[in-house]
Amino acid sequence: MKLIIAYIQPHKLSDVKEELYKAEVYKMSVTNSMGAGQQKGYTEHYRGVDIEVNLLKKVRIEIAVNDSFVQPTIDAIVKGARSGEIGDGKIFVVPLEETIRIRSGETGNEAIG
Amino acid sequence: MKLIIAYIQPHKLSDVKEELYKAEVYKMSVTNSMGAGQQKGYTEHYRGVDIEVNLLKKVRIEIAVNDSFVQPTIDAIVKGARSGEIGDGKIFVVPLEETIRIRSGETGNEAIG
Amino acid sequence: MKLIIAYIQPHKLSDVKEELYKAEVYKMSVTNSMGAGQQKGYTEHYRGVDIEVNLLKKVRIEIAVNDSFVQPTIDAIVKGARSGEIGDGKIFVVPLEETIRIRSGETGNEAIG
Amino acid sequence: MKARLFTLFIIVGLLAGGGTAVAQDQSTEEVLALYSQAFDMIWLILAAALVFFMQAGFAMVETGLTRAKNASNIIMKNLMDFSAGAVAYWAVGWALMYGAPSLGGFIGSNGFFLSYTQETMSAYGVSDMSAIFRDWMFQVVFAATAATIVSGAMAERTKFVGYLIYSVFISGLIYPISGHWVWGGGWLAELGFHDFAGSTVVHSVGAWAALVGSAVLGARRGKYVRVNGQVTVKAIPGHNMPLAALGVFILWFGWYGFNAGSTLSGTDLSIAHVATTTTLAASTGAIGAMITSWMWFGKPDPSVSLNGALAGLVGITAGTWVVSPLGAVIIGFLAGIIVVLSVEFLDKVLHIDDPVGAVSVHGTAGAWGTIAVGLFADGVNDPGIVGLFYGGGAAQLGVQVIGVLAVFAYVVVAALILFGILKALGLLRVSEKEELQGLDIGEHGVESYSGFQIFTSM
Amino acid sequence: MKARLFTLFIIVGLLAGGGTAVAQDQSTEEVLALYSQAFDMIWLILAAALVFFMQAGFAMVETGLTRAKNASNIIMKNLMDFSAGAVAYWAVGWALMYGAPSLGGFIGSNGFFLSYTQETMSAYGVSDMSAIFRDWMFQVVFAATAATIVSGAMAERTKFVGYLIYSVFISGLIYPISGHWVWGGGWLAELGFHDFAGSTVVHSVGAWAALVGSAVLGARRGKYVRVNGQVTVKAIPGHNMPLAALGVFILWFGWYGFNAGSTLSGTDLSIAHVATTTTLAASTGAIGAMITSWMWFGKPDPSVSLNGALAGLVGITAGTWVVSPLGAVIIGFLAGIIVVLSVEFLDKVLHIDDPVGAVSVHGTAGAWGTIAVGLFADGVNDPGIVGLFYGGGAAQLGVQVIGVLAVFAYVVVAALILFGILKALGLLRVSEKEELQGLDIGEHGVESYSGFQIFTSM
Amino acid sequence: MKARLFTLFIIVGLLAGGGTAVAQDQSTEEVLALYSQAFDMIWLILAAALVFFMQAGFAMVETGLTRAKNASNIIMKNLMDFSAGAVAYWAVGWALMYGAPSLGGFIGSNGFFLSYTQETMSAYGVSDMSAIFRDWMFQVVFAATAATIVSGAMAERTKFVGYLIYSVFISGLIYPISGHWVWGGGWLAELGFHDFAGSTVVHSVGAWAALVGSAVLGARRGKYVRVNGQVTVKAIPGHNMPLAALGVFILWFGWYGFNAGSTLSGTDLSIAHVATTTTLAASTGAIGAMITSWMWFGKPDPSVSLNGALAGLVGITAGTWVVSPLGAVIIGFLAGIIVVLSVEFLDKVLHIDDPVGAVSVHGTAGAWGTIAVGLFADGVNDPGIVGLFYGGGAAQLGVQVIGVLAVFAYVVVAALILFGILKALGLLRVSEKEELQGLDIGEHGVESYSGFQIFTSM
Ligand SMILES: Nc1ncnc2c1ncn2[C@@H]1O[C@H](COP(=O)(O)OP(=O)(O)O)[C@@H](O)[C@H]1O
Ligand SMILES: Nc1ncnc2c1ncn2[C@@H]1O[C@H](COP(=O)(O)OP(=O)(O)O)[C@@H](O)[C@H]1O
Ligand SMILES: Nc1ncnc2c1ncn2[C@@H]1O[C@H](COP(=O)(O)OP(=O)(O)O)[C@@H](O)[C@H]1O
Repeated sequence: MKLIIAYIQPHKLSDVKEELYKAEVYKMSVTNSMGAGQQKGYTEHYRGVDIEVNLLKKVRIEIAVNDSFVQPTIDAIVKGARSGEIGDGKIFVVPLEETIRIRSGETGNEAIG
Repeated sequence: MKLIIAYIQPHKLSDVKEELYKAEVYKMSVTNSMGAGQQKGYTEHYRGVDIEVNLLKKVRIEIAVNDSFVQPTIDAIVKGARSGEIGDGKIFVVPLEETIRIRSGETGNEAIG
Repeated sequence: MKLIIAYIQPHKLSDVKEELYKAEVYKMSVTNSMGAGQQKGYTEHYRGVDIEVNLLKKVRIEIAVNDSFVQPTIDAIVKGARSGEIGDGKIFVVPLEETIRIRSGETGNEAIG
Repeated sequence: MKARLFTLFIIVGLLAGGGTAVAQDQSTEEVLALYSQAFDMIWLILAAALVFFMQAGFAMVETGLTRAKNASNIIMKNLMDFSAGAVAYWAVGWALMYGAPSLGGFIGSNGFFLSYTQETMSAYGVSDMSAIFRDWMFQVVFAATAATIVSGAMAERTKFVGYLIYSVFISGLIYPISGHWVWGGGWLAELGFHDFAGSTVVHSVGAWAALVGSAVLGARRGKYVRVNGQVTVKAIPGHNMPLAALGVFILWFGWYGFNAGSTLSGTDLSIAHVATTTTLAASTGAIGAMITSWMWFGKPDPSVSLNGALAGLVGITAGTWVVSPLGAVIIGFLAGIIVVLSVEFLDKVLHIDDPVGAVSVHGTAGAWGTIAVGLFADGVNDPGIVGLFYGGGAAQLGVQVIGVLAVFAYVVVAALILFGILKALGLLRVSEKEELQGLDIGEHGVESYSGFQIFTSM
Repeated sequence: MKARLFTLFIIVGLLAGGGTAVAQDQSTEEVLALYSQAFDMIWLILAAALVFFMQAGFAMVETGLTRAKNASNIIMKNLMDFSAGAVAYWAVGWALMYGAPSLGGFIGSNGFFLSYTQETMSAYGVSDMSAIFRDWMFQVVFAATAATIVSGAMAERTKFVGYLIYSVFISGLIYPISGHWVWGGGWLAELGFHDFAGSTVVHSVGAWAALVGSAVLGARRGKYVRVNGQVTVKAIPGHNMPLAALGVFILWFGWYGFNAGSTLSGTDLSIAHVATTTTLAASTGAIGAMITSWMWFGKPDPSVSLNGALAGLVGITAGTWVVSPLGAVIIGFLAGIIVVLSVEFLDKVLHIDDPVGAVSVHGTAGAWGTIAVGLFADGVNDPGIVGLFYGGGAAQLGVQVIGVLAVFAYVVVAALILFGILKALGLLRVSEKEELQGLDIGEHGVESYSGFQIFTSM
Repeated sequence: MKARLFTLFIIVGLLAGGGTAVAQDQSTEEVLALYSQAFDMIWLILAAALVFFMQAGFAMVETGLTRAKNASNIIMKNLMDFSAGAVAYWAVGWALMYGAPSLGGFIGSNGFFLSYTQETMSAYGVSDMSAIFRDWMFQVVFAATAATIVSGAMAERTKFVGYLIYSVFISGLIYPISGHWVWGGGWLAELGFHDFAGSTVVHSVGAWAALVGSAVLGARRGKYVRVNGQVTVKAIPGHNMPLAALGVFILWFGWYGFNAGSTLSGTDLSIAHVATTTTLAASTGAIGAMITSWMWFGKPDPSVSLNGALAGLVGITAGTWVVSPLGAVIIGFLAGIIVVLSVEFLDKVLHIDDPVGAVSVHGTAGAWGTIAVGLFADGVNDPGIVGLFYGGGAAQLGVQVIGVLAVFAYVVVAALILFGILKALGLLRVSEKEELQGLDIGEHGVESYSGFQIFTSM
């Protein structure tokens, strides 16, 4: 089992969700986040004083999947999130040792879905 | 050491915290999140247009624990969060290689508590 | 590759970012979070009723780095976040198996930076 | 167009012929009579507009002191209790309150749908519809004030449809009847009961209905947690203090129309007296509540201090015309203290869940203010009304107490029937699931702050 | 200082010598003439202040019903359309609307920069500047009302600079011309067209400009998604319902100045009639829209119900002085239903993106209200204006329809030219990137809710 | 009840007997005298209510332009400076400002706690308490305006208790004394200093106190970061632009009471002139500031443009009655430019931390406006006041400058003493930890936006 963490552009969320559904990945958790990367920020002004904004709005998606689902999930995210421009984001894959479904107490692979 | 990640229903947070205290787990980090799972969403309307809401409000809890604490922590979360209804949530266990207490620089097991 | 997760005091964020830049770590993701730890909370009152606040505002930083960068990154965070007082926070290091840059599809070490 | 140039002609006429344009068709007496009516017209309509604006104040206070997930619902209730209430007051309420002749001093009988004949008009005491419209306009906003008080106390758990039904009945039936007793020339008026602008007639009526309503309804989920028999009181913080404060400023502003407008005459020079006592009582009310919360809770509590200003305003409403500035200072200050005690008593002892403190502000402070007339009336503006502390003896005080009790008893019974039926019909309270999710989504299918990350563990 | 003691002297004089202070230098007729002007002065200036306050209402409604990332931009537009518009109306607009003599009933010709001579003053029908300033003050806030309507319909995608240019032209040129036709004694006035306070003259003018503007501008990114030829309509929820509701209450409050003030005379006793019909129509408008949304969408929709109250107000604005309370109840209720139909029609059929419903509230309901005069006018306040349902035949109705169509045609053409040029110059719409990021950052470089976590997937 | 039917009788009387009801007991002169007072009464009380409402405007502006973690604190300060200030002004302030006889033109001496005798009343120039209450009511809201200006400049770091003490002193002592010099018939009045509605008397007094206060207090943590001797200026963005904008609209609305009400007479036909110049100056003020920020910062800045509208209003307040519309347009526009320069100068050069720009808006623009009287006064409404540009020579200009400097010097000294003592007593500034956590939690133990996720890295 793996835990897939992806940072994407907020306005790509619906596309990514769509692609994930197509790949039969229905479960996920989403958090709003801010990111600094290659994408350069912009400058705000407040009452004549500049504010360098380099933490940009991003959306963080966390998906726990069985090994067989890792590649399809990654492909789906890339498909939905890619615009080819800097700022598209990253996907991180972390090993997942155990999963428990709180409702039923099921564990492991059957708990994931 | 493990990093335990749990998604629970927001209104179960206080119960979960209570159970964790009983299990002598006092340290945790909490983030608000949104989740899609088996639990079906609901429909909002705005000026006559429907909005399918399938990302539901959840609370994400992150707890770093020593191996001996993994099971008690999981049990406590389950005890506090379970209602038996779809949407109760999930617990994920990820390997944790190192922990550093910023204040003291301590590392490993003694840094966790 | 490792995924470094750090919880720091919100007002230390800019110092931490500065130290990270010095350590040539330019990419990171930041989320606002709430934490319970040794640091004791405070009491709020609302219309004569007390509210025990033990989940305190924290900032969660997530940084994916190549192994060679792990120590420098940790040192930078500690340098920027340490005040010596309870509540300074923690750093957690989790194994990172894969990284994908959505824009280019690059993977592994070159995707991280 | 006609309207547009109308005045110009008059003026020209007046200037050209040094007023002869007037003189031609009107005697000086007639012009003076017209002007007297014009004063009252301008004064009462502007005052009515100010009182209407208090609806915005109530909406903001109630929204600010409740949770974000119920904001749209509370706002819909505030919009609709006025809208439905105004129609009900036009159709029925006004007639029951002011429709002469009075049936035994208990209820009015005339002017349904504002339909009048020359006889019924003169029975009411005026000679044309303009005066009827003027008085209706000033009265309908008072009825709406009584009605809207309830939404706050019953917030975050009351079904929308049930609330709509309630609003129609309070504006159309409950409020007008007791209103008739005092302002419609009814039996309490005959007794000499004095409530200048409605501490009891308006505010207490709404508050006692709110008291019964929130009791019948029960507390919000999670407000009073029963752990092995022991009840612990939890706080459920409001989500927007700036809006709550804005609401209080709006209410205070509108209160100048509410109290000063209640002179009912634009040529009544005691208008300034009323405005002065109103200002001072509101100020000392805020101070009183702030000090009380400071001493009691350790810190000056914002939402309680806001309640204090309102308590001062409610407290002075009955006596604003008959007490001195010093009297107002004392009445307001005590109202500010009383409101805190009352809030705590309801919450910690009775465990009646009033999220915004409406019962304490409008009920407890309203009763205090009404009784205070019997203590502080100085007989200056009305030699017939002198309180205990000014050598008037206990007579007025007794009458005031009778009035307070009578209205309390009447409203409690009426509200029990109304809310009892609604409860029996299952129209009163939303499901636990809906309460948890929030009434905005449950009742209206919307979010009030779309996009904002709101952490709701309650 | 002089000013400060001025009145005191008069009063003393009056009291001391029983008015001889007056008598000395002024005959009773002169005093009566002065008082007549004083009534109009107080009434119109206070009414103007109320109408000005409606600007705050528009700002809050438009902000609340759009997204957080565009809040500062919409607010700047509301602040600036008044500021730029007021200067334009002072320099040019007023002269084109009320500057006698009228050039063929189509346009005024006098009083640019409020400069007058005795002749031009008496041509306008007054004898000193105080009356000019009074009328200008009351009219400028109406011009600003027409102007500000557009910002809502074109919200979240219009360039700030383009909007500034637009505001100058509508307040300085477009609005005054059609305004002249009706209120300036122009050809529609001659025809007997009746629009008491501006359902058509003010609200429709703004709304038709808004209609053209949002059509020329195109919809917000993501509002109408075209998937293989098929257009699906998406919802883009507003971010702050409490502010939107506050805005509606403020507008309703200001409307008492808007409608009742339009008697233009403080001694006109029909003021109360106007206030009464205004109150009832607003109430039934909210009820009508609530019921419609409830039956249609399954739940009572807050933002639509708020639109309903405004539709009721806009709907009664033309006939407020000539219809009975019952007429007002019907007109308002139907306005509430119509506004929902109109909102849905624009959104689902025409796919014209009006984020706040401005076109439907001010245009559709405005047209309805203007025509309704031809149906419900009862001839009581003005025997010359009687509607179809009151035995007046179709004459008035015909004239009302002509007026509605004439203004519609004129404004559509004028707006097409104006917005067409702005579009051609690339001054109309922001870039897609900027729209995505939000106009607050793009146009002003600021965030409206600094620190708040706002989840923007749109 | 008596009150309730009071007017009806009069009216009936008037109509029935064609005014004989009046005639019987009152001569026409007496009725005219009564009406004259009634005009002033209605006008001043309604104006006072409008000015009171400005408190809401200040509260919203100050809340919107500061951080969320201090919102409840700023609101409590705004509520309490009025409440405490009103009591202080009733007890002492009024007497020091208007209590005849004046002690050498420097301070009043009479009317403490509004207690009067026939002699002291006629010394003040009236014959009954109604006039006293009327004038007090109109004056107390001006005192509160001066007081509340300071809270914004000292926001986000001032101890609540220290602020309370300050409010009592400014409303009870500091403001009344300089007020007496100008409006109480004091020495500046004798000199012919003209400040119609208080650019200097009210706004500058508050602003200079704010200047001293924020200087003595020091900047907010993180505002001016000293890195090796070099000071870099940081921005600390306000958290709620829509509330700030609402506040400005409310202030503008209230300003019609503030300026037009300052005619002090409801029969003064120059009311419209005042309203017109006020409207135009506010508009050009917003335009001036917008253009300046656009040219200087690259984008039109919302909060600065809002400041501009206020600067235009403050700027015209002194001369509103004596300058022409064109003069108002110029004064306002320059005020809009000046306020931006002043904001930048304080921030970037003096490093005095004024989060909301109160010093620049009320002080700098106030001084400009007061001096502008000596330049733009056209002698139309008051032939005695003619400015340099209208051939009046430099005399008036000189007097205006003297007034500005005198008040500046006086207030600076008084404020230095007051804030110096508070600082010495440790009552002025909160601890760094508390400032970091926010004054809402530190001073009041509450959160202003419970549940909202607010990212605070400052
Ligand atoms: N090494 C990293 N650790 C954590 N988050 C990262 C890292 N690299 C990128 N991110 C996240 O991905 C987002 C996009 O990265 P960026 O470099 O701007 O675009 P791209 O990956 O297309 O070059 C960043 O804003 C950040 O949130
Ligand atoms: N595979 C997953 N990856 C990430 N988050 C998940 C996953 N499965 C469940 N979750 C989280 O747990 C929440 C509850 O899951 P859900 O399936 O609705 O209930 P249950 O687990 O009781 O069937 C989801 O809303 C989501 O936040
Ligand atoms: N075991 C843990 N699991 C998850 N988060 C933790 C853990 N320990 C600490 N934290 C996070 O670090 C923050 C600071 O920890 P705390 O114990 O208060 O200070 P310190 O580490 O200096 O003793 C906490 O508020 C919490 O967010």
